Amino acid sequence: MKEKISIQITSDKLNLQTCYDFVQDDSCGGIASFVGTVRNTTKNKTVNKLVFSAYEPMAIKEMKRIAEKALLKFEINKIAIHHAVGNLLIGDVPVIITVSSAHRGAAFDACQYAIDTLKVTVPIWKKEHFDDGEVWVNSHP
Amino acid sequence: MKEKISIQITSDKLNLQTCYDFVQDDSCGGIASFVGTVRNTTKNKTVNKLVFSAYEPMAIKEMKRIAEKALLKFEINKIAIHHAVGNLLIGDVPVIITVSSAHRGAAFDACQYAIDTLKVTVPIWKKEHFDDGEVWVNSHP
Amino acid sequence: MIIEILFFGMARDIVNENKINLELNENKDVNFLVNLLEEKYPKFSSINSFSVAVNEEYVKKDIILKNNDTVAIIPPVSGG
Amino acid sequence: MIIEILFFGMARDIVNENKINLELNENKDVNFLVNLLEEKYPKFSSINSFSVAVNEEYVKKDIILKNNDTVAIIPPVSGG
Repeated sequence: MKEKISIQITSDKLNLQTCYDFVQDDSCGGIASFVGTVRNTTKNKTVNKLVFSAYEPMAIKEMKRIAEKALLKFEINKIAIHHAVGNLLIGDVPVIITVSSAHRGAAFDACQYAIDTLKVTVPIWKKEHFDDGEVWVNSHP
Repeated sequence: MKEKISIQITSDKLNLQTCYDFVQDDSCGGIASFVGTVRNTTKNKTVNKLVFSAYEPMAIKEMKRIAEKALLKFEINKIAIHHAVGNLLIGDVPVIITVSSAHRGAAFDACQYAIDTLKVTVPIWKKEHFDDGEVWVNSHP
Repeated sequence: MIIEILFFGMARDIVNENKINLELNENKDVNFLVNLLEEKYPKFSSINSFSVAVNEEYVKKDIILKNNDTVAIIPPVSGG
Repeated sequence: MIIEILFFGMARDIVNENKINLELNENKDVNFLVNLLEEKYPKFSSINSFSVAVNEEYVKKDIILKNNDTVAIIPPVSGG
């Protein structure tokens, strides 16, 4: 089911339209999407930037696994999961997920499943940079 | 809360990036969206086009009401609800909803609430055109 | 009193008009108007199940109409 | 046997290396390797709670390592 799945990890800017165009086709009635964006604060501290790093070959495998499971679990047509690495500033986009389906409920469910699972299983890490230092997010398990 | 809400009914093409840009701001961590698209079939019949018509002033009021309720019910930052009227072909976009929030759960919930409610309360109608005739969708209550 | 009546969707197709004006006696409710329309347009058998808006707000059908009200006949919506 | 060990996220900061190679006797499991790393890097007290991948797949820590395996130390992930 390769042509139903688009997976990408890139240091380029992610593009919502690219992800939308990949999943859109004539048999779909709706496209649900999630775009993660870098917030300007964490726990009331001002964030300057986030730096994302990945164990790239394994992250790609895990993202594919999420997409394949989503196609099995939900009645969806196609799914794209793109993730950025490197330096991201406030408002920049670390992740985009788009899902198309004939009926919208499945697209919403699959999109939420994909982002929820990505945050648990995909080996990608972010470090928050503040004026007075930097910290790995989720560094205290 | 007017500046948190973008409502539009238009015979122009809807634009996902416009809706994204409206809701994006530095305090949001995620943007959930739903894009409705015209499918090529209904109940296994080939669709040629859909024609959307609206009771426009009332539809605008009802869409605003949905947006205001979403801002009260869910912890979201901003919401855009844009709807197209006129002739739409396969793949064209009748509706776009984008929602931004600090945390993604609220954005997903509000986006689903908005499209679910729109389909029940907003006075917009679509007629499906087939090779052998045309039919009002939902015309048998 | 004068009431403006707007037709949308399949209601417009049945009535073959966008809108009409009707003269009614005072103190008539929406039900009265709907029954009148059903008589006037015999093909319009489904009108009783449709929603009605007065001045761009959904209303219950026992609401009393006022002069210059705009009544919209709202078949089941299908936006999105 | 030779095992390649990859460090990511906070593990990389603690160890101050992207990767190292270690020579182990045969028939050692992941737990054995993790304990060895904890001794080698005393600052690395949290390593026991981290996940481990062998050849790009998450594994349980009682899995036996083979020559040329690539072991990745995976601190809590924070993508998205």
